Amino acid sequence: MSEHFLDVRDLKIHFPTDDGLVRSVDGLSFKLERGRTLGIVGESGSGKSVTSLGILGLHKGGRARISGEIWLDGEELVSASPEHVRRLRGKKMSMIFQDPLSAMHPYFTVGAQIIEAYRIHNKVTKKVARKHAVDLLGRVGIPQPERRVDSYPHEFSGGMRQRAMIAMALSCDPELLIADEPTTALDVTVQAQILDLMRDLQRDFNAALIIITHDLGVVAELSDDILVMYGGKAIEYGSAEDIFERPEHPYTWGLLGSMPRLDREPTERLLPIKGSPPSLINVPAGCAFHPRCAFEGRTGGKANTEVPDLVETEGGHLVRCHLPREERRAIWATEIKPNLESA
Amino acid sequence: MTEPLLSVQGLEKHFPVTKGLLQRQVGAVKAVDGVSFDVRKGETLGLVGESGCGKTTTGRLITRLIEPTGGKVIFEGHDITHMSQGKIRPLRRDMQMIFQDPYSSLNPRHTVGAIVGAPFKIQGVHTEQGVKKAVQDILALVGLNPEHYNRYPHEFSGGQRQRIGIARTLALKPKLIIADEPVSALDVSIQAQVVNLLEDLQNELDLTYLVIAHDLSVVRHISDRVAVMYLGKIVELADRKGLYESPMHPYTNALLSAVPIPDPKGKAGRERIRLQGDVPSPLNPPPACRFHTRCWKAQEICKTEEPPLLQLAPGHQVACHFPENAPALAEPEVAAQT
Amino acid sequence: MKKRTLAVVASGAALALALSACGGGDSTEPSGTAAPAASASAAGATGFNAGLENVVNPSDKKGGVLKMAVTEDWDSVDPGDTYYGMSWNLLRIYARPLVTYNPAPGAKGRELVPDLAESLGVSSDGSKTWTYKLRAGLKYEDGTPITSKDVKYAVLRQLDKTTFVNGPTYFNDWLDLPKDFESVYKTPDVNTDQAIETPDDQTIVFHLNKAYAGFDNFAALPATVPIPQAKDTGIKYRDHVLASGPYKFDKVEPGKQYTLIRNDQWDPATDPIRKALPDSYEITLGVQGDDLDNRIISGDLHVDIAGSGVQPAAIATVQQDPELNARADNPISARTWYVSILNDNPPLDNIECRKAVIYGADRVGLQTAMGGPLAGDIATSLMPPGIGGWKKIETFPLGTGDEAKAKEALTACGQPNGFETTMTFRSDRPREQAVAESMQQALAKVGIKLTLKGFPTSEYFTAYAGKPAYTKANGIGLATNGWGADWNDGFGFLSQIIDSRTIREAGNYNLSVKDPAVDALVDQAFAELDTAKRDAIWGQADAKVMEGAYVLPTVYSKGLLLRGKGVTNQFITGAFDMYDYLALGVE
Amino acid sequence: MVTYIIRRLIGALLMLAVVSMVTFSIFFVVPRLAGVTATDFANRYVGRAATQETVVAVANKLGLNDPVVVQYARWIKGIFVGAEYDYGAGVEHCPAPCFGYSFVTKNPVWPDLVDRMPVTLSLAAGASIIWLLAGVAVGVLSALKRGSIFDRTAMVIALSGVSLPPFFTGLIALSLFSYGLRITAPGGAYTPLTENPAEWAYSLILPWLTLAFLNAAAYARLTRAGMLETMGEDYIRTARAKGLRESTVITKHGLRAALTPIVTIFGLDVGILLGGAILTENVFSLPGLGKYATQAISTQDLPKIMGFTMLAAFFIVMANLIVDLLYAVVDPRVRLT
Repeated sequence: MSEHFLDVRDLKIHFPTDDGLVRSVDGLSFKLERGRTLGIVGESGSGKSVTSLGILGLHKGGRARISGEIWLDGEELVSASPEHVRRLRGKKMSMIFQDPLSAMHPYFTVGAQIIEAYRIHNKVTKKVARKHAVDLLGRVGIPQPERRVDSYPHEFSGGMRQRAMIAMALSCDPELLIADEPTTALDVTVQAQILDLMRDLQRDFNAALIIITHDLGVVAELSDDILVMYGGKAIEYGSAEDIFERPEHPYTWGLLGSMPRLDREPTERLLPIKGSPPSLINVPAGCAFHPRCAFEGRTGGKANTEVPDLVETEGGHLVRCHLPREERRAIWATEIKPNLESA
Repeated sequence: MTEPLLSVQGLEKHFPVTKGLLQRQVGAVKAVDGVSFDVRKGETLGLVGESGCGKTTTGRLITRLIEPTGGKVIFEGHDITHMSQGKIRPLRRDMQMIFQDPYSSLNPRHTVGAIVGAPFKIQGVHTEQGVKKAVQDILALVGLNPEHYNRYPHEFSGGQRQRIGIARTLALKPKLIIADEPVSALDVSIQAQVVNLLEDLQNELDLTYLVIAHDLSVVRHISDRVAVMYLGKIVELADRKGLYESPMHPYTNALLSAVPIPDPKGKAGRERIRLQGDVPSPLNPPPACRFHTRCWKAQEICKTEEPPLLQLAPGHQVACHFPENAPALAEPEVAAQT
Repeated sequence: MKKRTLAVVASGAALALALSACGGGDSTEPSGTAAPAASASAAGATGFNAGLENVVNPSDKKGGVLKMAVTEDWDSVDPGDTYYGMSWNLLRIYARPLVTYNPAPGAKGRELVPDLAESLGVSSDGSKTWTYKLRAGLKYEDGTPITSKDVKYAVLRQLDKTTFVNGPTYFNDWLDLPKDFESVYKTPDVNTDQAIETPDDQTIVFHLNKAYAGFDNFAALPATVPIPQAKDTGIKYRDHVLASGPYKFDKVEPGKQYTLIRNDQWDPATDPIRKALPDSYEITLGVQGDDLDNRIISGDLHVDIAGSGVQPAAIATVQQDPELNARADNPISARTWYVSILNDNPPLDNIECRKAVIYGADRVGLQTAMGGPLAGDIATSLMPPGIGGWKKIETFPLGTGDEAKAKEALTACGQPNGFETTMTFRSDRPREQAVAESMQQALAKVGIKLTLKGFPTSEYFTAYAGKPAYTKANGIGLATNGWGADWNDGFGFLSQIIDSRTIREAGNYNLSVKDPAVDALVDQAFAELDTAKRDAIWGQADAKVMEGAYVLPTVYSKGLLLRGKGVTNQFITGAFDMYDYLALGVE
Repeated sequence: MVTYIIRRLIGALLMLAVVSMVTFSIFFVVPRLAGVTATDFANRYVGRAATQETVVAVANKLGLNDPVVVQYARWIKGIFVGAEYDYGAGVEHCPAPCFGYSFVTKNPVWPDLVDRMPVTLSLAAGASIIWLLAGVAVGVLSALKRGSIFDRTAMVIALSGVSLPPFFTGLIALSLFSYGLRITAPGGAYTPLTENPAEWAYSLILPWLTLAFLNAAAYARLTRAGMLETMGEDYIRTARAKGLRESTVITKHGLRAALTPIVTIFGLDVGILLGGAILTENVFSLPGLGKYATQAISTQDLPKIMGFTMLAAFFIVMANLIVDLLYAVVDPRVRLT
């Protein structure tokens, strides 16, 4: 049992392949309450998208090996029957995908796809469902929804498609909404519109929202809490303020240093992380980040031998790092932060 | 001011639209519609805009990957707009392109040595040893392990592949590099590596860049001057500081304001401009000022008269009837109406 | 080579080759070793080759459906427009010529017997005039009586070779036609009595422009099948042939099928030779060759009309399966495969060089190339055995090649080191290619170097081997060739291929025999009234051709035929070297 | 849409005109250029004993002595206004569309083609339905059970089906089922549908299966590949995320998209097949268009070859048009302009 609305405990999702076992998610835990927004940040292969599909139970029945617990509103989903999870899917929890053009079926009208989503979980006539679809399209800001309900996805612009996608995800008033890179495929002005829309909708629906993205700007715009993933594990978790103002993990520092920012004076050089994200088949021993870590030498040789634990540093701010807390803070204050803000 | 390395004058690309039994031309997609700018030796010009604004088409027109329907492209004093493929070939070496997708632009069946080495053979480095040495030097230059000479593209990560692409480009010793979304397919941490690499190479090899991108932050970071495109036209062209700190065109302003800021504290304090709707179709662009359908400042004149691209401050050109942040004397009309 | 069996013509098709599983056509001849000769005792003959000399499964039982099939359609069912042996054999079930062949096994089948006529022809005027008298009570299927005028019309009608292109031209060449006669259609009013007279409805008199003692052979041609002028619809008559025989057409679907049912107007009393046993005939056209064999083996079909033998696939089956072997016949047919030795280009204009070619050839190898002993016996001359006047000619050895004699001949020819020449063959016929290759190998041993050139069958005689302008210009020395008889006498077999005066601009089958002595013998044979003497002259001509070394015979062709299951009265007729279709019945 | 169809129809006509010219050239012009004379041509259509005069007369009668352009024009004229033919005892008018008279059998070509069409139609219809259903079913199951024993077996069989020509499978099937087990009709046993539907089906079942085997194999592979690709699409994930049952995901969302290319290929295949299943018809001795074409080619019967080619081209062109129209109906993204 869990008293939290969403409580993920030690979730592991592994895929056996010909080349070896891919540990896409490897012991992930986090909690989320209704009305709150969690941002999950990471690079490609960090396991963030696999996690979201795992919560929805979309890996069930496939080749994936899943262990751990996912508690949603008092129900455990990992051990639940696929049929039960299917009934929750689209109703209690739903998802918004990255590329609305490929995520919507090209042969069915937008309306038909929303109607279908609604009628899976609600015994209503087509007419009622259609009315509902029109309402939803209007609600997500699509002009002339009565007319556009019969349009095909390709007849929509990118922004409209993402609005329709959101309308589809909202069709059964989900309590948990997962948005996987919801704005990555969109132009910046449209992205701003969609982010606004999602913020408004979340307030109205009081759903729990998980937003998965690689874009720190998007996370900062929406999230209450942020989970930074690396190599299938959470490496830092905290409030948005924790992550942006007092980040304690070298990887988070690297992410911040890698981004050119409009809100500050342009730095002379970006401060990238060396190397590339790890292969999930051969995750480096010890701390998965250590081959790319600039401070690996300061861990007293533990970096490549021991997997660090996710430890609370203060007030719900968790970090998975061998560096002592004081040293992390000192490095942030003296070596990282000044460089990010240098003129 | 130095002689521009590349000068683009009134460049146009119209794709015909036909209809009916006889395939009469009923219109044209004006993908690029009268674009003019110079790129000076040693500088980086950023070309930004949303999808469909014509920035990528502009890049391809300059490199003659597609044929322009109007205007001129002058490179190093040669008018290459309609130069034959034979004549243009030597100039092509001086003007190279880096593409967005590092996966598809490398031949999977060739080793890195072969990919990067091909240009050397063209240039007359004949000995096997000589080519290998030259390739390894370049691999080191772009931050790849020279020992990986014999590996195939699939053995590299995305960022490394983009480095291979850059190495291949550099092997021809170009003067101008046109980079079309060079980092948008890469992870954040890798983006920064490649951006830094491009900057380092510019300093070391005295390169000139035309960077085409949609990411305003990256463009700001890398560019000396920036041109903003909207529906086939340049709406604003200025140096970096001028454009990002005092944008004159409402569209530029809206773009900048739309970029999410990675600062949870700042989000409450920022003044936001939210544009309505999407970019109109380039098949039927709005008349006169193309931005007027989404512009909160638009007036009647914007629907009837196309604003010319005028220099309103030193090095700062803008095409707007009601520019913001403009020096008052430059446009008395505007003051009267505000 | 004339249109004698269907299969030969069919093989000319490029596509048919691919479809009917390798060379459908001239696969008359089986390959491999000789089958065990399980020949039969006289009474109740069964077993291998039982049908050659005996009536197999004799019966007088009437009724049943006789199912026949053929891989392709033949030229026409119109008796005036057909030149296929199988068609001449078959058409006698619905049509009656003046004279026909005796329905009897073996050589007896070559005997002529009167059909419409009361007796064989009566000649006068030194064999230039021939008179026939029709039997009484003859009727067509519609009940109208058959008159000698109808026979006359039928013969005259088919002289129009632009309309009826297929049939033979013997009547065109031999009838004493008036100069202003063009055709029955173009010049209907010209009096033709000088060629054919019909003094009354029963009598018909033929007047020839030169003597021919064997005219009964002409009278046996399908051209003498009567056609009433009122019913003649030109080329379309083939769709509505008016029956004079015991069967009439019920369904005519060219290219697909024919069915024939009993003609109730046919009176057995007027017809001593036809038993008319089955109630009907079903003839299916365009049956795939291998499938056809399978259906005959299984009993779904009774007769392969083509009569040229089973497909290569079935040959193996027949050889291995004793039960099938006992149903097979391997008759020799009136066809010879040979190589023409062209004497236009030096050094082959020298007889010694031609002899060198014959001496050098591997005769056994050539037989193997043609498909082995089942496919044919090694030939000693052009004329096959079974034709009157045939003698085994031993001018040349029949072994695997006589190098010493070949060298001797070469020296005599003034080419002691050999020479080079070109050999043509029909490229779509694998066996001819094998023949050419055998020649190339064998002759190489004596220093004669052959260059091989293959051409498609369809153009072989019209544009290449049969066109003297071509062979002279391109130095062609040897050419594969083959010939089947129109009927089984020396005239029917030899006249078209040894008479130098028949050589035309193109389309020749006589490629190499240009010898005044031979021509003189031909003329002598035409004039000789006595059959035995005539046959002897043809035999001399045959020997003369070999003396001149104008041809290198390879094999006398044999076919491997299967007797149908449940079919009565099966035997090979010497007239057509296939089963006699007049006699067949169904159990 | 209407202008699209009109434009396509005009294009189809032009296409047919080009096909006719090319075919005509191959059989009439190219041999001429290679030195074959009108009399050489005529030689193919006369008896072997024909004299030179006869050959010349036949060449004249068949019009082979006319300039090729005149011959072509006459042929085209025949299609639109009909033609006359002297059959000896009189002159017959062949009404439009007259594709000429056979040089060999002297029958007008068009009625022959019409006569052969039902056989080919029957063969094509039955075989195509069988192979479509079987191929798609096997393909879908294979894709869903990818890597299973079923999948591997099916794909091995499919590979053999694609590689084995019908004259091989057909002959094997005939000797096994018709002559061995005697459960199917022997070759050449065609009965028209209008005469006896049961006999019709019985006579065609083996050709259907043979032809279907060849194509079902290809379709199974296509369907499997299409299905695997489709089931990996984002919209399938979306459909699952909505909470749809897996069966609905497969049939409604998966198959719908995976079948679109199959349907278009199917249309084209049937179009080609309507022009005659040459191998199958020959193996089973079915008197259809393919068999007709074989006969025509083997006897070098030019008018038949021309007529057949035009009919086959017509079917293919029309199938193309129908497929394109169908595509626009099936896939809303396709606009016909």
